[in-house]
Formats: sequence, structure tokens, C-alpha cells
Amino acid sequence: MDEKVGIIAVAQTKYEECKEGVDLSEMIYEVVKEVQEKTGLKFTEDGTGIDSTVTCSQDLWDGRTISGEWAADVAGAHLRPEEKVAGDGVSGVAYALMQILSGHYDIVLVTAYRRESITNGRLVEWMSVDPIFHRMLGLDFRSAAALQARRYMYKYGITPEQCAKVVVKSHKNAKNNPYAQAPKDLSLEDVFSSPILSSPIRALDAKPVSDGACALILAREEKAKKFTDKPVWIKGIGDCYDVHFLGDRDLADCDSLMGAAKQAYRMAGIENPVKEIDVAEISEEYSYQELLWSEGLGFCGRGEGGKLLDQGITKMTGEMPINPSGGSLVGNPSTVAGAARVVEAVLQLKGEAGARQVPNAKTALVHGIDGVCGQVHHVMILGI
Amino acid sequence: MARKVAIVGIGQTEHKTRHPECSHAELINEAARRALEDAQLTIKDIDAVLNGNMDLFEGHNLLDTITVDGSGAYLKPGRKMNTGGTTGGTMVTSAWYHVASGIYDVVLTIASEKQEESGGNTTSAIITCADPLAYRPFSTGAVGALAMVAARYMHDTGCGEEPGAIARVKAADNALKNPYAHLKLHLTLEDVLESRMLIYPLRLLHMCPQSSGACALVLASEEKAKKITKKPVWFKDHVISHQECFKRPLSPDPTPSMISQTDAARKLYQRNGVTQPRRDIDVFEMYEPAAWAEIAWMEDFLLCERGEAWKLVERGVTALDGEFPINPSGGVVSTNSIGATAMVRVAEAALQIRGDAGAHQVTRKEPKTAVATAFGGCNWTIMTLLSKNLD
Amino acid sequence: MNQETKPNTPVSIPGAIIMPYRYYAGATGSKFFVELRDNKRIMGIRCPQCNRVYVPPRSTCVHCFAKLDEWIELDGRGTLESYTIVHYPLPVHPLSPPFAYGIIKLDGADTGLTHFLGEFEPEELEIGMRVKPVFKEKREGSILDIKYFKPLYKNS
Amino acid sequence: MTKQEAQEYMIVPCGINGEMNIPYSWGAGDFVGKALEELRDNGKIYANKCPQCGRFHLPPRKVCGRCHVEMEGRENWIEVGPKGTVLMFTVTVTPFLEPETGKPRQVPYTVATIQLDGAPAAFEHYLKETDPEKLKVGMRVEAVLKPKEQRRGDVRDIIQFRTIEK
Repeated sequence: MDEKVGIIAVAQTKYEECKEGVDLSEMIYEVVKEVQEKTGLKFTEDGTGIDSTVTCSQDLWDGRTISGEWAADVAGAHLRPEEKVAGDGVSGVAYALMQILSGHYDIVLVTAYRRESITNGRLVEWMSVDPIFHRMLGLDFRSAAALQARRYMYKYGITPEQCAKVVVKSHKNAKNNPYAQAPKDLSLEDVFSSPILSSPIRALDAKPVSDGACALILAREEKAKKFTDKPVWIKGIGDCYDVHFLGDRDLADCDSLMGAAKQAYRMAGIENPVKEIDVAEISEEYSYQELLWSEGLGFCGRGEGGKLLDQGITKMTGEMPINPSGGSLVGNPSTVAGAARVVEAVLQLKGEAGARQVPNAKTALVHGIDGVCGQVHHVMILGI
Repeated sequence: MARKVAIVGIGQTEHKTRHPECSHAELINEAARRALEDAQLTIKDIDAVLNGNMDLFEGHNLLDTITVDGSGAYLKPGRKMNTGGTTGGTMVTSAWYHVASGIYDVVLTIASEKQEESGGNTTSAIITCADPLAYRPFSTGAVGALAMVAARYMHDTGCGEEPGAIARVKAADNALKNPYAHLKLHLTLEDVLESRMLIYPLRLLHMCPQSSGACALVLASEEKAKKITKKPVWFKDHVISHQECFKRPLSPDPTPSMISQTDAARKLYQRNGVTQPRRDIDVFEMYEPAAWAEIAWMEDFLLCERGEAWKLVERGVTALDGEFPINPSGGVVSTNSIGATAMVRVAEAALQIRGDAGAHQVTRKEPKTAVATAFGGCNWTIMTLLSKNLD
Repeated sequence: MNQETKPNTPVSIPGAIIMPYRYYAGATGSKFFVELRDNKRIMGIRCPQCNRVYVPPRSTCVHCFAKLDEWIELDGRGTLESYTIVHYPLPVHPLSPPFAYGIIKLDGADTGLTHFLGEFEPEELEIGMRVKPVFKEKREGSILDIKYFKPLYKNS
Repeated sequence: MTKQEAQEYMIVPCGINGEMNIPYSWGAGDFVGKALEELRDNGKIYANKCPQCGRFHLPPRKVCGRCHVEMEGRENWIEVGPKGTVLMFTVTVTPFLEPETGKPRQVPYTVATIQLDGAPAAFEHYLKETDPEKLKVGMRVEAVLKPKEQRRGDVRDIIQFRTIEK
């Protein structure tokens, strides 16, 4: 990329299992107001303020067609551009980057929001699978992920202990994250004794229901420096689709994640991810996914996700910590999860991650997912 | 500086009441194949695939992931956008940003709607865009809102029912010359004036149909576009102007005109030196879900003075062979596959500039510039300016 | 009205979105279901360019974007690629838990068909197991015309 | 597959029925929540005013969409109604399916934009009168509320607006 675009301000709500009675607009306004106050930026049309807004939400999750209308009034849509990415927050930030690089806008606000607690997420996921061959079977993302977990653990000998260790590690990290959703002190035994949902996935292996929102402001290089002395630059992006039908691919593979990672690494000039990336915030909705995504991101060879974890490389004190924030496993709403990863990576690179700070982190990887069994992956490289 | 972008491939399916012969993925595939064929490209030449629709009209979440077989997005980057009725326009502007950013050179963007999958309950789906706590129980869908636009215009100008019928007959005549149009009707003024009253003053024939269809465009950077086609259609500029959603635009303060349309028109004309829109723009493809909307919104788009639009319509200025043709394609009153409709406006405007519109090609003068508009959300607007020449 | 504007107790309004939908399987999908319904036959479709045989069938090869129209009859037996036993209920589940999903790579096909598993003891299930389809008596032309796949060695 | 063969397989265009029936529980928030509480407990209708542009929002909201200014504080709240004037109305005679129930609402029914006394604030609600002859822009109407014990803090605690003389 010839021009540099930086993230100049980020905000996130506390993630909670249910923000009872909270109106979506007011939740969005909480984070939009925070990033506006951090930068003093208003919604203007003369180029002195925020030029455009990108929202990330999905109609069926919010129970409203054009669910971007909830954000319109509080995110400056009146007589201004507001476009909705019906996908993950990382995809929304990448889209805002393209809006700026296209030359049409200098400063773009991105906001991702969801209250999963207002509906039955499994039914929304059920409506996200093929209506003719999958939906009549009652498939949802959870039972599909169980099929992926089984296949992956069978094909590469990944052990239940390794999956449980991901849960324990995530909750341990999240203890240092004030935004995290009720992290617990867990043992492997706790994970094994939590109720079975869809074998081999148990309750603690799965991401909990969560409510929350994020907001970020991106700016072109010249303008970025006016608002923060430490803008976080976007160095590389990559998105990639895989096939949809579960049987069309070996669920133990992750071709689309490899494709997305390849694009982002090529753009950011990264050859050896584990060496060059100081911290990674990746989106996993189930414990096995941290191991499988690690392989897809090239942190280790195929089938070595468990070994990478056992070697402690991805621990807080390891060579390349994964999810110092605790990640979605502790509690992030889907779609917001990607934006939360970007927010956390920005805090790490700006040295504002408090107790969960990875010392002198210079380059971070963030990752988001969409669709069944991680059908679509979004990868982004950030750096200072 | 950012790169110039052109449309190099245009494809759309026939828009019909239903497409039982194909699944949604196959409907999208048909439009994508036609766009690739038009650009003489294969799916391997495509760097990213965008795919948009409005979820509740078919009851799908994440349609882009479900229809990856048809869209060709397998192992390619892309995303799904949706902004209501303006979704088709959003798919064009977002593809524009993808190419202009320099990250992707050739992008396939698709917009579709398979409305028969909601069993004709389009109004029920539209109603779900209203705020569930304050407005949804009292929403009457698009027909009610458009009826108020028509009632307000007729009241302010005293023009009577005739102009609405003339505009509708013009649209029907154009649609007869457009192979992709949905309603192919031989209409007389009397047919329109006597058709069943829905909500005063809108009659059945004034309203758009529920169509099912898909549209696809291939966009390319300047360098690639010149290699791909001898007839690139250049993107000059566009304006996206939404409106606040909670405050009801129809409440007592401003008249229920589309302030976002006037805002978009003013910005677009000012930035591109358009001082006399009807002179500087050769063809106008407007997203008009009702015959009366075309007339009322001509004034919102600053194409003429307040109260003059119906006179221009009566004088045939906006006909296919008129001085300022509006909707040579037959417009949205003839064809409305909601998700695809705003992209069809851009596609039809581009066909006019390329001279490839066939029977409904504007011939009075050779179109060099064209504007396509998108309407949706709570009175949201996208205006896109296309041009034959690069400068 | 008292001083601040916060409601005393948080207010949530219950509601729903209830809509009927009807999806067309299209010509290719319909042929697959007509064969299931009338002849208890599972059909695949082969790509002329890469020779992949797809089940369920579709009209475009996802790898080559080629048009597909070469139908192949499969004998229905297959190998279990993955399985899960679902323990939580959903209103949209045709079976009540615990029930099992499996991905079955049918002999002669390159892609797996996702469907239910039946007539098995939980400890019997393992990847690589050979299975065969059990059809419903009354079939209506949908994926549920296959009742489930059961272990091959079990007598029919 | 030729078009003809495709037609042949259209003997039974295998249609798959898929009913969406998803429950939601939307949070009303601090402003709409407060207004609905007032309606439930005291039968009062409130709007709130943007301190910058002076426009009224009914039901009340936290942020003015045009000015991006918070409308916090009691001085911005004003009680309106229960009487009002009809600005626009529409009588629905052709039933359509209501997404909330999946069934059509009983027709005919009238929906009107009603400007409530006390402030230039309007919202849509049902009218009792459904005979078009008796409906007129400018007619005076009054809110009919459910008995207190039946109200549950929903905008439909107002059953409808009935016609009243001047």
C-alpha cells in the first residue's frame, strides 16, 4: 500500500452476558461518544471531522431489517455516508481502510455492535446455513463446529486436554482485562466436567452469549498525526471465502484462513509470523479453533496447533502471546469479536493494555471469522 | 492519488415474479456469468467478489457465504454489504472503493433478490425495518409512505391525476423495449387512471412489482480497464447521503420530501460543475418505486424548479426520445428486485453510455454522462455519476 | 416525573419475527430430490473439468466455475468422515436430542453429505465406519426423504 | 442441463418450506424505557426536545439524529396529549402478514400520524374510526388507554385514538 492509514482512537464497552434493558442505539452511542471525546472529532462535511461511518451488524441478529438504522442517529448518518458491512468487525475495519485509500474520505468511524442476549443465537445461525440441504436437518454453527472439532482432533491427534488448556489460558489472561465478561479461575477438570453440548464440545469449550460494542476511528496519515502521537498503522489485510457445504471440504483443513493470511503477510512483508508478530488477537468461538487457526495462520505446521500450545509459545510469557485479552471464549458477541480484537491489538501497540500488556509489542495480528465452521476469515496486520 | 475506476462488465438476469428453475446461488451465478462474459473474463481474473442482498426478503443470514458456489467467491476476498433499498448502490460504491484503494484491480460485485422466497410478504419484510418498540406495529410499508409523497405533490401543484398516468405509461413503453424488465404491459392512460386504488392517490399500476432477479458488474482499475474493453464506463463521482432514522421524516416540520436526495444532488452537481442538470447530464436512471415518486423526486434531485416536474412529464421531456430521458430501462415501476434494483440503475446507465442498450437505447443524442440513483433505508440516497470519457 | 431519566427497572419488550419462506431447489436440486423420492436413489453430479463428483449436486463446480450436467448414480454406501451427538434441543431440530449428525463420503463422490446417523450404539461411532442410507416410507422430495445413515454391517 | 430438461424436472419444483420464527427481547433503554414506564404507571405520554434544534422526539430519545446532541435532563422532557390532531391517515383494507405474529392483522384498521397537544411532536398510532367518510386531516382525537392493571409498558398500552369533538 502506497499510503499509510492509522487507527487513531478505539473504545469498547464492558462485555456482559446480558445488558438487561439496554437500547442498542444507546450502547453504540457509549463507544462512539468515547472515541469522539478522545479525538475531539465531530461529524462534519467540510473535511475537518469524521467523513464517513461504517457499521458492522446483521439484520437477523438484531431483529431488524437494515439494522444499521440503530446506529444511524448516533453514528452521524444524517445527510452523510453510512454503509453497513454485514460481517465481522475486522472486515469492517478493512472496508474503512479501503474507503480512505480510495481517496473519497480522510477520516472514517467504524462501529460494531450486538446484543446476543436478545435472541436465540442458535436459530440465527440456523438461518445462516444452506436452506435446501442443511437447514431442514436443523444444523446450526454449534453442531457444525462439533463436526469440525471431531474431524480435526481425529486427523491430527489433538487431545481434549489441549483444547481445555486453551479455555484455561483464555480465562487466566482475561483476569487482567477489565472489559472481559466474568473470567473464572478454571482447571482442566472444570472444563471436562462442564455439561456436554454437542460431542466433543462442552459448555466451557464454547463462547458464551455476550452483549457489547466497539468503535474505532481510522485516519489518513497526515491527519492521523494531528490526533494522536502514536497512530497504529494498518500494514496488511486479507479476506478469504471457503466452500459452504460442510462436506465440500475436509473440516480439519483451513484453506481460506491460509489464503487470508497469505494476502495480509504479503502486503505487510511478513515471512516468519511467529518471529515477526509480537502479539496475536484471534477470533475463536470454540476452544479447538485457537489451535486450528494457529495452523492456518502459519504459526506452526499442519497438525501442530496442540504442540505449539504445549510449548508455551502462545502463553502471556511466550514468544508470541495469543489473546492476552482472553478473546471470545471468555465473552464477545460475534461480529463485535473481530472489532474487539482490533481494539485490543491497538491498546497493546500503544502500550495502554494495562495488566495484560505484552512488553514492547511493535507488530500485531488480528483475525475475524464469519460463517459456519470458519468459512470466511479476515486477517489484518497492525504496527507502529 | 487514488486510481480511476471503470465498469468493464455488465450482466443481469431476467427479472420475473419467480425463478423456480434455479436456486438463489444459481440466480446469482447467471448474473455473474453474464457480467464475466460481457467483460470477456473468467472467474480467475477476478480479485474480489462482493455479494449483497436484504436478508429478510429471503430469510437468509450471511447470503454471501451460502451462495459461494454461484458467486465464484471461493478462495477469494470479499464481503457482504446491505443498506436496505440502496443495497445495490452500496455494492457498486463498495466495489469502487475496493478497486480505487489499489488493493484489488478487478472486482466482481453482485446484488440480488429472490423475493418469491418470502411468499410475496414483501410488505411484511419491509415493515421489520421500523423501530420495533415505537414504530413497527403501526408501519404500513412502502406504499403508505409513497402515497403521502404523491398526495403532497398533487396538493402542492394541483396537477391532478394525469401526470402520474403519463409517467407510468412512459415507463411501460420503455420496459417493453427492455428484455430484462419484469412487467411488460401495453398501457393506456385510462388503464392507469382506472386501476384499483391502493392507498389514495396511489393505484395498483402506480406501484412497483415484487420482482426476483440479480445483477452483476465487473469493475477494473484504469490500467486494467483499458486492456479489458474498448468501451469502459468511467466512475466520475458519487454521493452517499442517509437521513436520521428515528425522527419520523413525515412528522409536521419539513414537508415529507426527500431531503437526502436534494443534499446528494447539490453536493454532486457542485463538485462536478453541473450547473444545469438537464443539460449537463444526458440520461437519468432514477430509483422510483412509484410513478408519482419519479415526478416528485425530479424536483428533489434539482432537475427542475419546484412545481415544474409534472409539466415536463406532460410535454414528454422525460420520454425515451425526449430532451432529458428518465429511466429508459422502464424504471423501478416496471422492475423491482429490491436488492439488485439500485445496481440495475447503474448497469442501465452504463449500457446507455456504451450505446449497448439495444431497443431502449437513447438516440436523440449520444449519452456521454449519466446519473443513477438509489433509494432505501429511511429515505437514504446514493447518486452515482458515470461518464464515457476519463477526464 | 422524577429527577433523572433512568427507568426504575430496566425495560425489555418481548417480540418476534415470524415469516413463512419457501425455497426452490432449482432444476438441479429438484432432480436430486425427485430421484430420492421416486427411486430411493442418491445422485451425484460430475465436473467435466476436474472430475469432482459433488453430493449434494449443484449446477456450477465451485473449484472450476464450470457448468455441471453429467449425473452419476451412487449406490448410497459411504464412509463416516465426522460425527457429533447433539445434546441440546432446538425448536428446528426434526429429532429430539440426543441424536447424531454425520458427514458421509459416499462411494464414488468427492464431497461428503451431511445427514443424521441412526441405529447405532454411541461407542460404536468412529470415523472411517462404513454406513448406508435408510429411506423413509413416505417420501416428499426433500433431504429428509433419507431417514438417516446406519452402520453397514447392521442387517437392513 | 438443457432448458427443456430443466422444465421436465420442474414437474415438482421441489420447494423447501422454511418458517422463520425467532424470538427477540429488545431493550428499551433509558429514554424510551422511562417514557414507557410513565405510560404504564401514570398513563402519561412524554416527548423530549433537542436543546440545539428545538425539535421534539416522540417517544423520547437520548441523541438528536440531526445535531448529535444529547437530550439529557428533565427540562427537555415535556408531557404531550392525550388529545391530538390527525395530520395524515391511511386505512388498510388489504391484510398483510404482521411479522410479530406471522398472521395478518384484522382489517380494516386505520393508522394515523397524530400531532399531540402540548408540543409540535407527532407519532403514528391506530385510530378507532375506520370509515374513510368519517376520517379527515385535522380531526381531533384522544388516546384510549388500557386499564392500568393490564398495561405492561409497551407503546400499545395506548389501545388507539378515538374521535372527539373540537
